[in-house]
Amino acid sequence: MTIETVFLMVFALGSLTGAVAMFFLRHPMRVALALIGTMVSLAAIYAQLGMHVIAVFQVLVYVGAVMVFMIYAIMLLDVRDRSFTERFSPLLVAGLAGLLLLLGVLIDGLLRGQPFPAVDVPPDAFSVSTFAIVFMEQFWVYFALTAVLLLVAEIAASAVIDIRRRGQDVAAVRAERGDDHG
Amino acid sequence: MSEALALNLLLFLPVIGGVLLLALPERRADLVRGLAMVVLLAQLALAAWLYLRFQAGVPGLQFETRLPWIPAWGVHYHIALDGLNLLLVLLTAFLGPIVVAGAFTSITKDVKLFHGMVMFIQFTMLGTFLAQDLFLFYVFWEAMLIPMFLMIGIWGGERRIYATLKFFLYTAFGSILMLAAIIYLAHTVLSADGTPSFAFADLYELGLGVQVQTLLLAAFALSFAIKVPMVPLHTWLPDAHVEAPTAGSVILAGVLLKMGTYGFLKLGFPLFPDAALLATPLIMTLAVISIIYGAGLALVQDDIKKIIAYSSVSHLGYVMLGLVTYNLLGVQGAIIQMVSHGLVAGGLFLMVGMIYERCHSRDLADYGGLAKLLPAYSVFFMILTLAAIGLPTTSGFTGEFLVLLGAFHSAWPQFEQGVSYPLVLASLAVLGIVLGALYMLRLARRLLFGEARAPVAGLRDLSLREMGILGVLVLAVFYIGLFPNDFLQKTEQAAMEYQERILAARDGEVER
Amino acid sequence: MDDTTFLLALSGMLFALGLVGVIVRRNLLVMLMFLELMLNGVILSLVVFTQMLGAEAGAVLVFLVFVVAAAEIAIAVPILLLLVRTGRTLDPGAYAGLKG
Amino acid sequence: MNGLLTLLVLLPLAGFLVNGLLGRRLGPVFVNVVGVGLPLAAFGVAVWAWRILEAGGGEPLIETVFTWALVGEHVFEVSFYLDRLSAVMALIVTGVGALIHIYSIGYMKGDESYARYFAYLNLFLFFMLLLVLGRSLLVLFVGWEGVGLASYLLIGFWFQDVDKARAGRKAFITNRVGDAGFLLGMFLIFTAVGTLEMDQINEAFAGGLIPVGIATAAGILLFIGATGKSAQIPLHVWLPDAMAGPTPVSALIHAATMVTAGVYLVARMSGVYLEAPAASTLIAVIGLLTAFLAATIALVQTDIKKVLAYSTISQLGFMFLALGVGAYAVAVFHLFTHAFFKAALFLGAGSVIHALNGEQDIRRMGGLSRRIPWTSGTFLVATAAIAGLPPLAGFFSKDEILWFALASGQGGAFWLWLLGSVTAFLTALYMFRLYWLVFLGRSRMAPEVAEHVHESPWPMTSVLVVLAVFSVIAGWFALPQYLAPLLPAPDLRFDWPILHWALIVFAVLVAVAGLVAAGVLYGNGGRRAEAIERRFARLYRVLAGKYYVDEIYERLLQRPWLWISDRVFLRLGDRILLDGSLHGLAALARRGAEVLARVQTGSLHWYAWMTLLGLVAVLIWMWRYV
Repeated sequence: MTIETVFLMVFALGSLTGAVAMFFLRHPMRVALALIGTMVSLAAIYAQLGMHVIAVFQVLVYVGAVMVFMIYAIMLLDVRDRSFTERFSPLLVAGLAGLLLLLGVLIDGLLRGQPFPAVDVPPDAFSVSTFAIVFMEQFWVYFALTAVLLLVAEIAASAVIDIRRRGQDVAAVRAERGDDHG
Repeated sequence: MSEALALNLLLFLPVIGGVLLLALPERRADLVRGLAMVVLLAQLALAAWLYLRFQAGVPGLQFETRLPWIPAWGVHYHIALDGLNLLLVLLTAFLGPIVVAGAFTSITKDVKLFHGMVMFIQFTMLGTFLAQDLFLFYVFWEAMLIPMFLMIGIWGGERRIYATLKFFLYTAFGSILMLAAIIYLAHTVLSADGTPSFAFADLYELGLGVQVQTLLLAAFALSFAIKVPMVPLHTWLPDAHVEAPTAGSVILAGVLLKMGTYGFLKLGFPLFPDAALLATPLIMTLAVISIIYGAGLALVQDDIKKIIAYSSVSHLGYVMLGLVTYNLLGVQGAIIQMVSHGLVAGGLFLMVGMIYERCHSRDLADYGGLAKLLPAYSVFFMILTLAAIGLPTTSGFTGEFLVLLGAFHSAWPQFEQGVSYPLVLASLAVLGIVLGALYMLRLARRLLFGEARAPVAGLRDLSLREMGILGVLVLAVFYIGLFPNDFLQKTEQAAMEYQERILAARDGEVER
Repeated sequence: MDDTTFLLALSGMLFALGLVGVIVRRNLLVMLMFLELMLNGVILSLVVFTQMLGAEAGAVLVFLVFVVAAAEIAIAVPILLLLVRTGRTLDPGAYAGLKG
Repeated sequence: MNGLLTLLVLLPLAGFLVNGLLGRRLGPVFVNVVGVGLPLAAFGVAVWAWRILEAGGGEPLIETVFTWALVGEHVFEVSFYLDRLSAVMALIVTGVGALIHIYSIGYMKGDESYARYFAYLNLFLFFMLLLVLGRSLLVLFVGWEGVGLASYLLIGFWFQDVDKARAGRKAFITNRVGDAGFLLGMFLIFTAVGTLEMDQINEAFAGGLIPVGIATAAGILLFIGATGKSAQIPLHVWLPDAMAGPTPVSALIHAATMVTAGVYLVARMSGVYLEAPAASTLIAVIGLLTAFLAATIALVQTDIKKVLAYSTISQLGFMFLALGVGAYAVAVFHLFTHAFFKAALFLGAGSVIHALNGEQDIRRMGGLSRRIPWTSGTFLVATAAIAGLPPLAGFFSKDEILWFALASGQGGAFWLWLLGSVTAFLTALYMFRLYWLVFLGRSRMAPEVAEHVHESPWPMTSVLVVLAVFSVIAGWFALPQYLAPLLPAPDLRFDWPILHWALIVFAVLVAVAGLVAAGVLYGNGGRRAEAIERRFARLYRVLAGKYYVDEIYERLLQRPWLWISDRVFLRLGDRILLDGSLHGLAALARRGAEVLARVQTGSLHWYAWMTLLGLVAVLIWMWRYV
């Protein structure tokens, strides 16, 4: 039982408790916090595995961007309606049964899986430099393409919004004139 | 002009006509009708000329055209005339102008589309008859459904949607099985002699195992039996006829029903002789059941069109009986009966259309004593009724007499060898002529005799046009009744080949 | 049971919990978060395999997944906002009429 | 002279076409000229052909018109054949036919579809001549069904009256049943002999090539056709109803010519029946039974035409008796004489009905002999002839039949003769009953009918006189000897001339007894007859009800067939089984779709759960089976 395994165990346990906690917490904000906890534990695991770049980005993108955006949403939609009072959906029991079923299958899959042929991994395989080199040499094209696509999507979205707004103005004007003639 | 070229022109004339129709303005209905008449009359003239040029007694196909169409699969555009389809092509061409002439006053909505449909139907029907290539046959066989479906669907009666859907699905279902059989056949042809070929001539030589033949025949037979229609598969016919417009009914009864029997004659039995011989008792039983069942149902109907529709079931029962006798009398009788039924049933439907046009009712109870109100109409109706009963000197008698004689002629030797079942069936079929007289005379008595009453007062008798159409039909009926020999000579060679092909499978020697 | 099997089991559990969370919880936002949890489970298994095989491309792929995750939430939340503006509730049962 | 027979046949056809198409427009005179002229011309041609036949020493004239159909090596030719038998028939048909046409001028005067009547009558003559002169069974069959059609059209001539139209249809259907039997017989002969030419068939059967079984079967089947046409026992129901047609029609078709077609057929096909003793005895028995039963029914009929109709059936029964015992020539002789006196009787009845302005019920007649002397005189002669009083025609032919019934080597039997004599007695009885009730005794006519009873115009009475004369002299033609070379008389079981003379005397006594009995019973207005009828009331009701044959057929044949067609075929077969299964398939598809559609509930949780199940399934399948 090397020290790394212990750390891994700890972080894994952390992420699991976070995930399970999300089930029981009533307020979405607390659920969000539990999720952030899980994500951070995962980042720790990545780091422990030596994938520092991934760990950093996990925290940076996921926790930083995604969860922040989610928290904004939670703040905006602070609605105390039926979804707040009754935490669980009508399919609670079915869901749990599904969980057991799924876990059973996964475990069965794992137990029957053949052991993986060990591959010798050079120690500094995932340092920042190798990541950067690989990223910049081979894969920059895809990211550039993705960027362009995102840009196009934004322009299209704004155009659509603009058309809709102008349409509504015209309708509003006509409605007023309509009232006069009405 | 060489005959082969003329045959192609005959086939594509309706297409040309259809195209010309498009050019005419929709408003000018009379122009549209005129053009349609001209095109179809030209087609009739061409068909008559080809009939005269057709030499009797020459084996094999005549006026052949064979062009590669899809070389990869070995599919050829292969059309030709032979003894089997000669009369049916003539009948189709003969009925064309009659249908259009009959629809002058009854069709007022979408006149151009209607005549387009008629052209399309003529094209596909002639295609099916002329095709000598299985693939081409199947293409025309399916294409034929579309115009008929539209004609019933657009110009039909109240329940036309139900009727036309039922008609389409019923027939299409049958054809799908046939398609499967064709694909299997194409597959075996490929492997057999390497060069893939759909031509009937090659397919006839295909020696398949009996077990395979039975399956293939079952698929083909189902599709054709639906079209004939034979009894268990006939329920689409009365609905289709009742809801179809007059022109649709005439085409349906006149030619479309012959597709099924022609299919059996050309494809069903010759392709699978061993299976055909095995299936003969079954088909003979179904044929006789059709005769009696159709006659029975026709007796208890009150809708005039349904009576004639069921009489078609009964008459085509005779045709099927004739086909499975496998002797010259029966087969040639069947061919004559097909043509005769086309004329008689076509004529009767035209007449029902004429009375429907005047009184808008098809219920027998509304009518009586038309002989007093419409003397000319009644004379023609009586003549066609007698032809339907199969009275001597009419075409009905020629067909029925030869079929029944053929059936008895083939059943008697079997009876002497102890198999009495075919003889019983032949005798039951002869009983059919009594049942035929029963329902047709009931129709005639209820419609023409008794005290004069009709839903609409002040009926005017047949116009010159109507009298002309019916006159031509009646002349044809009497001509086939009195002088059928010319027709028989021309179909004899093909009938002999059909018979030899099947009997060769049974015992090698040819029993005339 | 060496580390990789354990971590793979963990990723499977996270994914299962995420999926069941969507089924069980009533609140739309929480369901979204469970979706994120599922995605994290998948990323974990990806990372484990990358680490075992020593494939740098795996790392880049993970990076791409992050981008996709961000884009996905960027679209999911506004849709949610518009939906809730009309439906005025976060209970998915209320939006059953959307089945068409 | 070639083409003579074709001309003979085509003359009436021309009459039909001309009158049919132009008659209505060109008025009754033109119709008379064509309608009557052409049959007379046909009679002239028939006589001319007969003289040529005799000049040729009885050699048959054969004319082939054209080949109807050539199938394989089977040849169907339309050809005419005139030998002595068909010459006699042709003469009767055209002779009596022409006379009846003349009579019709008077009878049908003023009828609104006058042209149509003569057109149909000429059509009938055309088909009858086709039947009589045809050489092959096929041509005979064409004539056979053609006369059936003509009788259908003429019975239902006044088609406004639904009953008359229904009677026409009944006649056609019953004939058609007989024709079905005829067709089967024809097919059997064709299969056995290979041709339909009647003379070749007779030779083939005479040559002994054909096994007896086939000969008997063919004989019986052809006889079924004959019973249909000549109204013998099983298929006789249509003749009494056929009286709905105009009286000259009844005289021509249902007395003189058409109904004798069956007799002609059996006589012509004597070759077959000589080889089939079983069939012949069947014919004899059925013929006699028909004769006897029809005579009993005729005794109680009250409609003048119905009495004559049953009398015709009875006389035809006699002819079939003669055919059954092999006396073909004698049967034709009786046919020859019967044509005259039965035509005379019917036309006489027509004249009576014409005089009484349509009254047909003999209970409201009586004492007419003084009012319409010519009709009553000719009627008396004809009645005496049919009863078989010596000098007249009936006596000679009926006596021969009875003699051969007893003595013929081919099935003659004592009981045949005995029942035949009883029937002869009954014939005399009902005929004189008719005469007594109609012409003698007190007048029981309704007053308004009585005062303007008038004798028929001269065209009608002149025909009656001619027919009466022939009823007398017809017996003196020695027809059996004339036809002997063609239809040899059967060899006798025992030939004692004394017995023969004794039988002749006995027959005369029987006829006279009949006359006296009629006089006694129906002398003073038929009171004594009514007394007997009251005493045997039940028997009387059965006879009046015509043995309820119509009702039996209606219940045993018509109603079951309608029930099967309606209930079994239409409702069960088409509606429930076939259409039902179709609609069932359609409903199945629709319901299946509904079940699947229920999965879309709209709840996100449900969809997620479905996803989970899907995932589980995929995983199991992937890990376990791939």
